[in-house]
Amino acid sequence: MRHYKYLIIGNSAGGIGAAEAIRKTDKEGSMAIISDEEHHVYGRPLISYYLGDEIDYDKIFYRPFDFYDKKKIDAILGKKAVKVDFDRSIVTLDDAEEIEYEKLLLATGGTPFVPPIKGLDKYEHFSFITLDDSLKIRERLSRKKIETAIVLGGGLIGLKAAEALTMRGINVKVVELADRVLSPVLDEQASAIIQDVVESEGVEVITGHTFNEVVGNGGMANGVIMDTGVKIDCGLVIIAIGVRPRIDLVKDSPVKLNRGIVVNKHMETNIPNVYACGDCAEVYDFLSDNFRLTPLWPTAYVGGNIAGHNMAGNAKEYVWGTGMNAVDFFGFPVISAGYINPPEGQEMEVLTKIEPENMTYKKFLIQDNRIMGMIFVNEVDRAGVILGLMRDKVDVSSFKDDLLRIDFGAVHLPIKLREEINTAAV
Amino acid sequence: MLTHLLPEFKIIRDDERCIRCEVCVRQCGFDVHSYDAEEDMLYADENKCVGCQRCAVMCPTNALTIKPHDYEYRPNANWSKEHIRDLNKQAETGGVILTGSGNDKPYRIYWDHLVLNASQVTNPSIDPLREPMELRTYLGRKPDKVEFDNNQVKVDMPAQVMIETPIIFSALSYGAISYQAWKALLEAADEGGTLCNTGEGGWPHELRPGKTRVIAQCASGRFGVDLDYLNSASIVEIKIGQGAKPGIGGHLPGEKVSADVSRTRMIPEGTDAISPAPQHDIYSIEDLSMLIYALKEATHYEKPISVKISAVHNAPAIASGMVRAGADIIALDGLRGGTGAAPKIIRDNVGIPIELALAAVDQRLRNEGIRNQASILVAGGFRNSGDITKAIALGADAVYVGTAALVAMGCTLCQKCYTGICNWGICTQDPYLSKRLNPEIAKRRLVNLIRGWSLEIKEMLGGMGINALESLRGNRLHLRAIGLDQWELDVLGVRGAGD
Amino acid sequence: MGRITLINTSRPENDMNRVKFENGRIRFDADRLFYKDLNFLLRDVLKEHKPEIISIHNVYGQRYIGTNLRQNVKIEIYGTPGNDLGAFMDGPTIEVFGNAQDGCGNTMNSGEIVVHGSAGDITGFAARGGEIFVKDDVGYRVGIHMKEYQGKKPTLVIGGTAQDFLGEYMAGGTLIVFGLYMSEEQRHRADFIGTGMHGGTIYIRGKVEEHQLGKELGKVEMKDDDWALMEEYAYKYAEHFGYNHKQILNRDFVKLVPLSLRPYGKLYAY
Amino acid sequence: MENLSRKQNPYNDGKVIDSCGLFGMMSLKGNTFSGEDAMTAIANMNIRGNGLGGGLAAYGIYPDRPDQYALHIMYENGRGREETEAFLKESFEIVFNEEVPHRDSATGVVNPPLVWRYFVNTLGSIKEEDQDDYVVEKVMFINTKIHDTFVFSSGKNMGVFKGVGFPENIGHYFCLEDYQGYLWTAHARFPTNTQAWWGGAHPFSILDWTVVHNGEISSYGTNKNFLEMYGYFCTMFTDTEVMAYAVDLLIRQHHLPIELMAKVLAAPLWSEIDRMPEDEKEVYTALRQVYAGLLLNGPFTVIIAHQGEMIGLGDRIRLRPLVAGLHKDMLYLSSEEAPMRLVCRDLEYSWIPKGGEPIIGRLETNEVIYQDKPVVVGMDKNANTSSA
Amino acid sequence: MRRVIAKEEVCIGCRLCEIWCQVQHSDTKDIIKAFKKEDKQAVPRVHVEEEGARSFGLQCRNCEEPYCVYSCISGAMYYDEETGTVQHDPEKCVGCWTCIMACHRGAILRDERGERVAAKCDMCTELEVPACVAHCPNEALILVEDDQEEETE
Repeated sequence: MRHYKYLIIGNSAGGIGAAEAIRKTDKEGSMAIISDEEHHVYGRPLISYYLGDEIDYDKIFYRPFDFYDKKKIDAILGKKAVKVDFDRSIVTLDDAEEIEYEKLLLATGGTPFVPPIKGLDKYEHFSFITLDDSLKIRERLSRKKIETAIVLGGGLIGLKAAEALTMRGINVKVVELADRVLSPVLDEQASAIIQDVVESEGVEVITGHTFNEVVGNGGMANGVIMDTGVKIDCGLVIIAIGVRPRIDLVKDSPVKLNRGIVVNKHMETNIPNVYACGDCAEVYDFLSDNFRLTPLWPTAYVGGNIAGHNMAGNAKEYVWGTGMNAVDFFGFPVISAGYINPPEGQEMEVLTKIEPENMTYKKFLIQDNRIMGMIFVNEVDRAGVILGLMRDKVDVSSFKDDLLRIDFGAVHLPIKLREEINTAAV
Repeated sequence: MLTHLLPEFKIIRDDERCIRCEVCVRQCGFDVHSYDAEEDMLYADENKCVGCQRCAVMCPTNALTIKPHDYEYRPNANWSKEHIRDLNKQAETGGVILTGSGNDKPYRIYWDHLVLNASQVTNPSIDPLREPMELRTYLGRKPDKVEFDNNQVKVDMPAQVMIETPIIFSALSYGAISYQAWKALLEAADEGGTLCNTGEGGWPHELRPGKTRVIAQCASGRFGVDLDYLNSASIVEIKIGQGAKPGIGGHLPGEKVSADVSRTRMIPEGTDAISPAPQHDIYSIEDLSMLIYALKEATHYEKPISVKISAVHNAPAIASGMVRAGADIIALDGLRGGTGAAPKIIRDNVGIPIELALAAVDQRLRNEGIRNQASILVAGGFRNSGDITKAIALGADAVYVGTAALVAMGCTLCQKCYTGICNWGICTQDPYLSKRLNPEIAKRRLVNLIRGWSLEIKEMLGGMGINALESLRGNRLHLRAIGLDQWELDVLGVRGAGD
Repeated sequence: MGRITLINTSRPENDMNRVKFENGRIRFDADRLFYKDLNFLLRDVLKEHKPEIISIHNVYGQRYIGTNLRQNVKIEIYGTPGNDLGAFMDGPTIEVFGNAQDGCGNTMNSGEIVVHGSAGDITGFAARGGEIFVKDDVGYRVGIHMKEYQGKKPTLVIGGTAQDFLGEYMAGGTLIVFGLYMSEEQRHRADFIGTGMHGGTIYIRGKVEEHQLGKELGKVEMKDDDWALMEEYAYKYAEHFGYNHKQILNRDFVKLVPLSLRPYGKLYAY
Repeated sequence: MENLSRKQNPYNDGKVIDSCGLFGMMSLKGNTFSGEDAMTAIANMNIRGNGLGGGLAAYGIYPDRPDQYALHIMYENGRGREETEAFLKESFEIVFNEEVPHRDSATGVVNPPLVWRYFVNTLGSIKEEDQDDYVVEKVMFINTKIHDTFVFSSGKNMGVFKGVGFPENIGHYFCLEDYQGYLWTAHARFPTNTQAWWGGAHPFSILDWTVVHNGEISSYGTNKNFLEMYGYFCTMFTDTEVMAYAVDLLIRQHHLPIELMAKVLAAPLWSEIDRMPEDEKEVYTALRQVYAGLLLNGPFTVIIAHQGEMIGLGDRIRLRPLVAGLHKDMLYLSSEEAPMRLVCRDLEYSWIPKGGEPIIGRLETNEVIYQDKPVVVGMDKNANTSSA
Repeated sequence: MRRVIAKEEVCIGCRLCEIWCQVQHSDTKDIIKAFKKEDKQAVPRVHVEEEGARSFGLQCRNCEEPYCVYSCISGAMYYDEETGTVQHDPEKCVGCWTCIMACHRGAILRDERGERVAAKCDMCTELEVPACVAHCPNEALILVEDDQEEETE
């Protein structure tokens, strides 16, 4: 039986983050990464760039091909972990191999949510989560010229998919049940700007609606029936409503679950030596000071990193994460983090500045002199400074008036913070 | 109103080399350079140029040459360009013409007419690289004798301050010069084993801990003068006059009285800091004595009290009186002494050269048998270690250097100190400009200056076969003069070369 | 030759016979004592005994009393202290039962000087803090170059009148002249009041002609807070000298303030 | 003294700079008293001097010989005395002469010369109104021509006693406690440069005029030139000398009243004159125009005395101190207040005179003339009687 | 670990660091050619942040916890173990700006002149002293080399 000091299930941001952290301290301890995907580790958000032909296939890979060797990691790829025996510290793979571990990291990620829509069982449709999804769509596009595609979901994944398909000359219609795109990550104003941007690039956005049925011919979809009853013709259907934690592996185990795997700030589950991170876990959110799902690449990596440090014996806490998104549509950048609108029942000061002619928009939510949320549209330089202020819970009262400046940056911070920025290693 | 003033400097920009980086634009505090984005050209307003050379030094491609403008009026031996310029300026403003830095007029520089001796055959020169060479000097009043009685040495030794080299930084006040420049002087004095002088600008509190190598000035404005200040210093100096502007007070304009300057001088922010011409508690020699002893009382008789005067006609008599009034140190500041701001007419026309004043004062004090009762510091345009060595031979205990220190820090003697704008960050309180002077770098340059000059002084001493500075002090036999008239030789107490 | 020892002869010898302890106070006889010896002895006594009050008697012209005594002590002086009384002083309270000479409160930093009589020229010169009360007249150039900084703000109260150059170059603080011994028609003596003044306030009770004022200052109306301030100092004055303070407020005051923080801004050709 | 210039001014400075403490006291009723109080008072200010010069002048001290000129002469050697006495015999009728009594035991005096006094009458051929000029001329002769001899006092019924040392040492040396005078002035000198000599001390005198002076006049060169135009020879290179001659010119020769003389030396400012009534304006304008060269510019305080009068005067912007005090018939003038109080513990008034305003004590009228009435100092019992 | 730190109290806002950075990253490495001859001008990776009299050159400070590396979705931002520096591979960058969001110093800016990639200081690892440090006229940029972060234990 193979035995690893460190066993990581999941070969994406969280898993790699952990592996790299472990290797900072423990250069030799045996380590393996298990993934049911066969691919060398790749940048999951890059699948849209690949789909859109914006990057070559080899650029999608997140680390050099000698990564596992150099880090002395056994990559057990294309095999799925199907069972964990926490008493014996053994993971069983889908080929029945049992692998013993000393420390286990569950970085199983998310799984796409596909709603029960009529016809989906009969006609071809795609999710947009994995490299395989991207490869399949590319393969589909290469086989037959498609003029119109329908993307269900006006969130980040849906719009990135729509962008990619548009880049390939396809007419894309995005169907979003909410009354605006990107509603979880942007406010009304920012949503409207982004909707303008994607529409001006040729994407048709249909908000406030969904479709009830996929129709097709011989397994191939050729249209959808909208909730209005109208049929829209299309050659491709992509379902991109969202992801849910992929926790089937531990569903009936002693691992404590909520919506995702429950962890503490050290990324430990309730089982000793078992850690979890990334989309499958409910991780700490410094802003709300509680644990919740933040299915994002940076938080997954950093969470994994913290898990890795703890697994290697360095007690570290994960306090960096909150909801945060940096994304670019057709060369139009947007960054947001934290609250986008004051949550129900909470008083927050809202600072906004909009310049319609430049399509720039800035917004800050402030509570008790602390920034609780930000949105940067089009002008995103130095947005990280704000995230840093949010994370460090900095009292911004002394420079609040400067926040909305287009060039707001480190130079506007109080001296102590500037000194940290200019000289500290952290 | 049309100004009749023509530009003083010409700006030549080599367009082949200009990369439009705009460093010149950003570095000129006088707003001479500007960039025209439409034309992608750099332009210069020569009327504003003061010739400080900052842009030329900073230009990364050496594309700039700044030189005196070559406009000419009809040649006239009486009415020079400068006279015409000054006349126009006054016709246009009705004001007193100000200037900065020391006298730039061609009064005779006696240092350049004095030569030093060297040992040959009859006595050996000394190799300062190998052999001990002492520059240590004690400043302060010396008792007339050491009494020895019954195995007890009785001595009423007044306060003494030791310096490792006879080069002291002149009074340059924080306020006139930037905080950075002052800090550099303070730290360089500390590191160089010498002293710096506060001028009348006070001594920032945060720069006091651990530092004592300071001459704290008590001048007519009494800025920043309190018991802490006086007792933190090594020497307290009463400033009566300054070589660049004998008999004249000073105004630090309100706009230079920043929050920090105000804290240090302990005066309200933004108001003029006026230093009256006289100290209003000193109208007479016995009043000077009163202030000297007030300061001695305030410092428990633990600090030598220096009195600084401009070198003027009666300097010997005045100096004698000062010693009798209780001054432990006589500081003389000559005709070529520097300043941040002085009426040009005063700077260029009042006072006497330091060489003559020094020789006369030293001689007078000796004649009266009181030379030992006070140390003599001299100031006023000392340019190199040769000047200093000659001053020691003429009778000085140590030398104040001001302008030389400023130049070491970057000053190019553009003489615009009084404007509050200094592109080198020295003579300004504008934070955008003052931070151009990195105190660390400036300190290093100053320490290098002291070191270099001290080494040279040792070389010269060695050549004369002297290994302790005190053996040169007042030793005019080691000086000879070239090209001077008899009256000058008489005043200097020096023989002509070959004589 | 045996071991050589060094003896420093500069320190005056203490004559403790001059110091007497009476009812918890210290009584100090300064008769014909040289000022240096007086001040050394005074410092020693204060350092050792830390009295709240010390009275010095037979003072005739000894200078610098109170200079460099940095503690809260009240010094009562009987006689005529010499010049520079309380020069550079930082802390003590001095009460003079007699007149003070020139330079009283010179460059004073904090503390209080109360003179039951007159004071000479340059009283309060360059003072930065503290309070000086003079019952009667003062000499020339009084309160010149007083300044203020943050919490430090000197106040000089003169019961009688002052002579020329009152408040010259004044850069801060408050100068009050009550003119108590003058009739309503009599004008104050001082000419060139506030020449070069660029900070602080001068209050003068009684008549001052326009030509007596320097060019750099102007009269402004007395406001309520000015009157409140006058009342405060009239009260303190009365406390010190046994005067009816309401009597002081029965006549008009002239309030003088600088016209500019930069009196000589236009003097130069830039 | 043939070598007076060199003696007085060994370094050949443009002038000799010194500064000082002053004291003067006078009984307006002519009551006489010893020099003790004046010595005590000036000694109290000896930090204003530096021990390189001190002296006193006393009036009314020779009541037995009131009509003879009393010449006090110092000899630095016997040759001077021989020459001088020969000259005196030619020029005067010497009524009496003696060495000025002194204490050899006195401390604090440096190299005392031989000091002799002669009570003389002018020769009968000299008209009464010319006698003063005659005496001046002879004194000048001795002081400039005869070796190592210096006449430092030449008035009637008065005398100057001075030398190198603190004034109380000098007074003690000359036994001044044994003299009775009604007017005493005293001086503690602070020369800035001279290798002190006895003749350089104050008071400076000519005839019965004496001057003690404090301060340095910046207008010295102008004043000297002006006086030389009127035939005075400034051999001492001191401000004091200039002052004495100026007083002599204005009062003895031009007959100005003392009050106006004061307005020449310490002239009112033009701005003050501009505010005067027309006739006064004309007077003061004329004084300034004619005697521009006698404006004493710069810091000074003087106490000028002559028989029956003591005058205190400071410069017009009062750059040097002077306080005045009154007690019964006594007028005090002093650089500082304390000495007055030291010798008169129950002084009634003291005040700070206005710059340029003379304080004149006058024997014949028993009055003190001064413009600013003094404030009752420190003891104003009536101040709070009328209450609101 | 090689880091460049900034001392704002002596930064004079001359922007020579930007200029020399650009030269260093130009093809010819000759200042005049870099600015006047090269068609595609290099982008300075240091930026002077300026507000009134306050300024400092801001470039990557090589954080101990490089969140830009952690956040990078493409692997373009990476920690180079050989030099101990955070490096950026523009070839791999897709211009998602996550690094900008992650950098709390605001040291990464968009390279708006060239491709849509982040402009990031490379510490001039091939030079003994980075160009910006070497040419800073006032020692406002300082090179710090400390070993505490060395990979070896």
